[in-house]
Amino acid sequence: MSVRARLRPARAGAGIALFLAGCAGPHHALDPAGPQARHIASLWWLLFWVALAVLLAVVIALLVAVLRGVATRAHSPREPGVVVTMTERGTVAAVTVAVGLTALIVLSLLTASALVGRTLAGLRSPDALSIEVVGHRWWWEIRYPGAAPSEQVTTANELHVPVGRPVKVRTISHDVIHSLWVPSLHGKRDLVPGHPGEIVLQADRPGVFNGQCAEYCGVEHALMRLLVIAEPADRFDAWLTAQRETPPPPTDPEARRGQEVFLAQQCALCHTIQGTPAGGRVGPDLTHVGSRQTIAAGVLPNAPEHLATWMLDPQSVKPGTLMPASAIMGDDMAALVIYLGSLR
Amino acid sequence: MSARGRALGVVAIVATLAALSAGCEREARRFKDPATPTQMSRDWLAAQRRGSAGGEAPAAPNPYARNAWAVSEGKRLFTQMNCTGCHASGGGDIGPALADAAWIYGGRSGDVFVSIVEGRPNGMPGYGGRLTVQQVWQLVSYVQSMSGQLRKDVRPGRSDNLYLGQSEQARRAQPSPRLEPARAPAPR
Amino acid sequence: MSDPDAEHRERLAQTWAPRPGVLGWLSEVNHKAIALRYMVTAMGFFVLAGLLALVMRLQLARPGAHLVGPDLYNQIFTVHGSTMMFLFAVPVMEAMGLYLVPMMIGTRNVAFPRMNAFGYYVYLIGGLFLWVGLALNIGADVGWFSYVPLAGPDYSPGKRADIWAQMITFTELAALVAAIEIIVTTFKQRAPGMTLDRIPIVVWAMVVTSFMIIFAMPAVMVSSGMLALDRLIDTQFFNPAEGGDVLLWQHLFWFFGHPEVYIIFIPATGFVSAIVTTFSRRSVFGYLALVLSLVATGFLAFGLWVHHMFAVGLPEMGQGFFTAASMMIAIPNGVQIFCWLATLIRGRLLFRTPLLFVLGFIVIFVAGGLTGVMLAAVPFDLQVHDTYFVVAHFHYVLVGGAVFPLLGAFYYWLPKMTGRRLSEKLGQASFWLLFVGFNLTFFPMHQLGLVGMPRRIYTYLPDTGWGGLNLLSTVGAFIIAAAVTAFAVNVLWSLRRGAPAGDDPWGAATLEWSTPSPPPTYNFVRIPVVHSRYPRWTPLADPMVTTGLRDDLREVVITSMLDAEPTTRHLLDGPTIIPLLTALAVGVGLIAGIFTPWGFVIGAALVLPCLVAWFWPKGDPARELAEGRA
Amino acid sequence: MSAVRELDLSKLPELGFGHAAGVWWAVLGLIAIEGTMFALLAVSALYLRQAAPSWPPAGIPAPAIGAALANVIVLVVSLAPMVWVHMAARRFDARAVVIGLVIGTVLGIAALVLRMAEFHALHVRWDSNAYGSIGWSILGMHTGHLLTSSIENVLIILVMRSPHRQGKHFVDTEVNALYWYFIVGAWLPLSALVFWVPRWP
Repeated sequence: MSVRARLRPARAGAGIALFLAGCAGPHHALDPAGPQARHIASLWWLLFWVALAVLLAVVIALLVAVLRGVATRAHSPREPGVVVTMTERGTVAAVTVAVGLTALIVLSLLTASALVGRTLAGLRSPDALSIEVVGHRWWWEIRYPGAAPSEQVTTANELHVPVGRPVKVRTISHDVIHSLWVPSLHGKRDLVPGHPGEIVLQADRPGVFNGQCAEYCGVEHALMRLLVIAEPADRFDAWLTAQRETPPPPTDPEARRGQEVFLAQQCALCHTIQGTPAGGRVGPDLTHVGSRQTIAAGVLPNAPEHLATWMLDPQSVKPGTLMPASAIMGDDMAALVIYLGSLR
Repeated sequence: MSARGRALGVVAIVATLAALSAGCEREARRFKDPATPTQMSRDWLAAQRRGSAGGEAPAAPNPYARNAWAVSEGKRLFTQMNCTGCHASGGGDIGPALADAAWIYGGRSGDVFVSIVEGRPNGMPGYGGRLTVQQVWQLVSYVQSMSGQLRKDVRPGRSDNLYLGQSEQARRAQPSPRLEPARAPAPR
Repeated sequence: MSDPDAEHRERLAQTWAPRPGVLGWLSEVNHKAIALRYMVTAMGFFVLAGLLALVMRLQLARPGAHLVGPDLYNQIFTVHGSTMMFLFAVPVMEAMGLYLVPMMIGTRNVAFPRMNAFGYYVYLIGGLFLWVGLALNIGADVGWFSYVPLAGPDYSPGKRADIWAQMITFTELAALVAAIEIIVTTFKQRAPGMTLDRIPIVVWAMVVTSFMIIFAMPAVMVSSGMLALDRLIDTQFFNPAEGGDVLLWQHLFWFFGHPEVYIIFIPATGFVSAIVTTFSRRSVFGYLALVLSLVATGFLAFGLWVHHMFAVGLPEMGQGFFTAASMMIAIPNGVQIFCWLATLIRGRLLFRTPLLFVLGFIVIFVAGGLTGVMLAAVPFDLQVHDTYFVVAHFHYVLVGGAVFPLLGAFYYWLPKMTGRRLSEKLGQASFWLLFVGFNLTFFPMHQLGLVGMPRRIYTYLPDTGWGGLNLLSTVGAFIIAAAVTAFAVNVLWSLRRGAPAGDDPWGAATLEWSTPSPPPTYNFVRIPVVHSRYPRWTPLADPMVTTGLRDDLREVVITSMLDAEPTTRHLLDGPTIIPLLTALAVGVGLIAGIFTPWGFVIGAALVLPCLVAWFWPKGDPARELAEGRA
Repeated sequence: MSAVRELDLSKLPELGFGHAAGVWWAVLGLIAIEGTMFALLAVSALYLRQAAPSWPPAGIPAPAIGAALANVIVLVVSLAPMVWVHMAARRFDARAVVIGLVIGTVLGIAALVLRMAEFHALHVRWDSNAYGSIGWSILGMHTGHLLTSSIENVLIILVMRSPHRQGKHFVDTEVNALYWYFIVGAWLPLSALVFWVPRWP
């Protein structure tokens, strides 16, 4: 069916589309897909079992007290309170042992935590791939620096990484504090204005892993999502080369018309498309938007009807987003959607 | 006693409500504003003008003149739409200064609105097709705040970048800005 | 007994009576009256903030809900957190201190009765300020720790963040006043013979908390002051482009923020010690150990603020230190837990509602403490920081560690305060509802955090699979609401129908129980002389009481700080409206101060005459006696 | 109640100075609070400094120290009359207290005047950069204390001249002196921080 036909239902059902788990893989701190996350998960299990044991010990002691209390319970407040004067050797010994054990446990957990910290710090390698992630309100800009400026790839909300190779992510923010978090790969790294940081990730198996902003960054913090796509090295390289290409001018008339709409309307003020006059740096770079799985920072699947919804009524999808509504109508919108879809 | 306590509380609340009731308007954040159509058509502008005395500027008063959030959105757009490219941060450069009292094409909300939508001769491009009505009003509000026309508690404070002189809220309101057009705009 | 004291008692009643009428009510300076107002106000805010929590739970019960939009949701979670921390937890704990400390150490009023009233009114104004703001859509919306730059002038237009920052100023002012009250009262007005090692642990806890307030609160006043200046007069403290630093805010805020948690928790441990003692019918095990661990906790609490900042990536060395400190604090807390367990095991338990709350507290707090130790481990913290795991953790330590003991304390001391017993049945019902509801609400959040749900999100998409656990937690939230309702009903019911409590319904050991319930304005007919840590559990010894304090003046006995030897007879101030006027003047100044710097000048101009009126000597022969007699 | 022997307090004095007075402890607490605030401001200044490429920032001359030096001297000198007041208060010598306080207050006002010069000596606006912000804040905060304490001095002078003056007012006088010591003492490191530290490489 034609794009135009598909637009109607989408516009009617504006609002967060039910984006069912298709591309989104499991994203668990406890289902690690890389060495960093795996080390942390093992630390978690250690902490968990120790904590469980301690909690059980306390609860048992409490039960003993209660059961014993039930046996020798006081039946009325009138029973006189006893002021114990002599030292209760047994109890003192027991409490001392308990405190000693506590100190011992704390010390060992401290060591474990320090060791894992060391290991994580060691997980870096010279041949690591360097990537820059810039946090914006409320989307992710992702840059793959190249030898020449023309080699640099800029994309959004989709972090492609090669499997089995460490990735050194440089974290940058120019507005508020965001936090990069992909649970199945590693813990968080805050993107702090004035304090560029770095975090080393690595995916050991191919897959699509969800990430999300983890530092409250304003009105749409909740929907600032990110996909990490881990691919075998060859497919990753293929992707990167494809992203470096400047898309050819559209041949299909609909698409050409879409490009005209794009350049005539407000789109070009904020968005960049390589090989066209559109050079806005405010919103995501759309040079290869057609190749992405999602739009609006992981909120909508990248399908024509959702693209239209997003452009016509973004405030219903992400109330407060900085993407303004457009008044592009009917055929123009259809053509624009086709054009954007063609940017692969 | 606690009855009196409650009475006291109620009195306090009512008093404060009265004192702060201005707050509502200043703080409202209308991500979607039914009052401002998305579509910026020539007929819409024409309709606006028919209502206005001078026939030049829309009759509609600036809906955001007292809304701090809209003004700050206007400030963001002012940079992002690269208005700073010509007007600098109000001091003026290629384009005229906006932080002073002088208005070539009039400083009333409607005049500024038209200047942004249709552009002006000698370089000011028209943004009519590229901005929503809401965005234009946000820009109008910010432009007015630059010369201290809006209430102090609505004007933006300093921004998180290099210090370029006093912030809009710190600027002294320009003495009786000449709001009327200096001369009739060149016929288009 | 028709005793010769009757006349004496009569005169005391006259001397310490409040002024009549509404004006008199507003001029009240009696520590019990002020403390009760604190408690009622704080519980009011507790209920309001709880209602906000229910709204949040409803919004999060299913993915993509549209009950509230992001703009409102952000105001709701911010006001919920700020209210619970600044308008409920700290004030209610201090209120308990202001009520109990003078009664437990055997004096007639706090050291500075007028300052006390002033503190309450300032707190009340600050609280109303925040909530009226919310009602007017000027609700703070930058989170209870208001991180810059989000809370700064560039990203928070309008006055929302300013209202938050100024509310801080109000409440910290009140907290500092109460802290000074408690410290000075404890140091100088203890009954003769109450040496340091005879001070009830509750009082020790209040003193330690007060010292923590004195050294922690200035940090947040400085940081919120910088934020207010950045927003009002364009200072550059937090602007990276002009030499400012956004991490400065985090350091200052958490230097306050972490001790804050213990400021809330330490008084609660005091309640626990008191309840454990009374309901085990024996002296607490390890009094010295308990006091020392309180002090140790107080010190350590200042050494771990950075564990809130691991994710910003600080030098590894520093992180190690803060990890160590954060884990070390488990040891003094462990000592306390073990001493309580020992007391319970070696005692003869009296199963009543207060004890139930304490038992529940031990389970929940230990669980929360253990997740706290986990969070101190940097690598693990990086995973769960700012997720629902942390939300679960701090509700376990704050609700489990503070609200459970607080409710236990209410069931324990309300009969003394109101003179009526609460319903035991309803009390136990409220406990079980709260215990079940609490765990149902917050336990699943640990899991949610581990599967990736961040804090402070107004919605989430279905593909995240967080719906089920969130629904569960929402159900639990309503059970908690039921528990709180049961408690409220119980209190209201007891005020009307409750059986008379008598002086000492629990057969407890400390001095407050040797006064009638509710206690007279002057607390004690004759200031007792203390010979033991458990005055009411040890045989009487001479001298039993003091004599010679004038009963026609508001006179109290000042004793030496260490061994409580009587040194002077001191006159306390009586009721006056001036504290209220001063508080109003301060309120006008601070509120005007978010709109213009001149607001502070106006405020100062208004406050000055109040202070003059406050301290100006009035013709009062009784006091002029003091002249030259030192 | 003659049955039990009672502890008779009627012979106790009605006034105590120093740690025998509650208000003395209260002012100690106040000093702890304000001291912590000053300390945190100082730490913030040092924190901003270690993060800054240069302190003061490029293009801003280091502050002039003339006024600062003069003010330090004035404040230190003002300690003398305050000590005198302190001792006079313990003697209940109202006349000496008034004389001392007048001198102390005059010096306080002199310090306030010099303070205006100090603000100018910073060579930077509060809103031009963080260096200026922290400098102005430290000066402003301390000026506030100086001002309130001077007003307090005036009030005590008036109280001392009032017919209803009471013994406790001499205790207040003592703690007021105590607070003045703190304000002077706190300024020495702060002055060094604001006016001398920027001169170090």
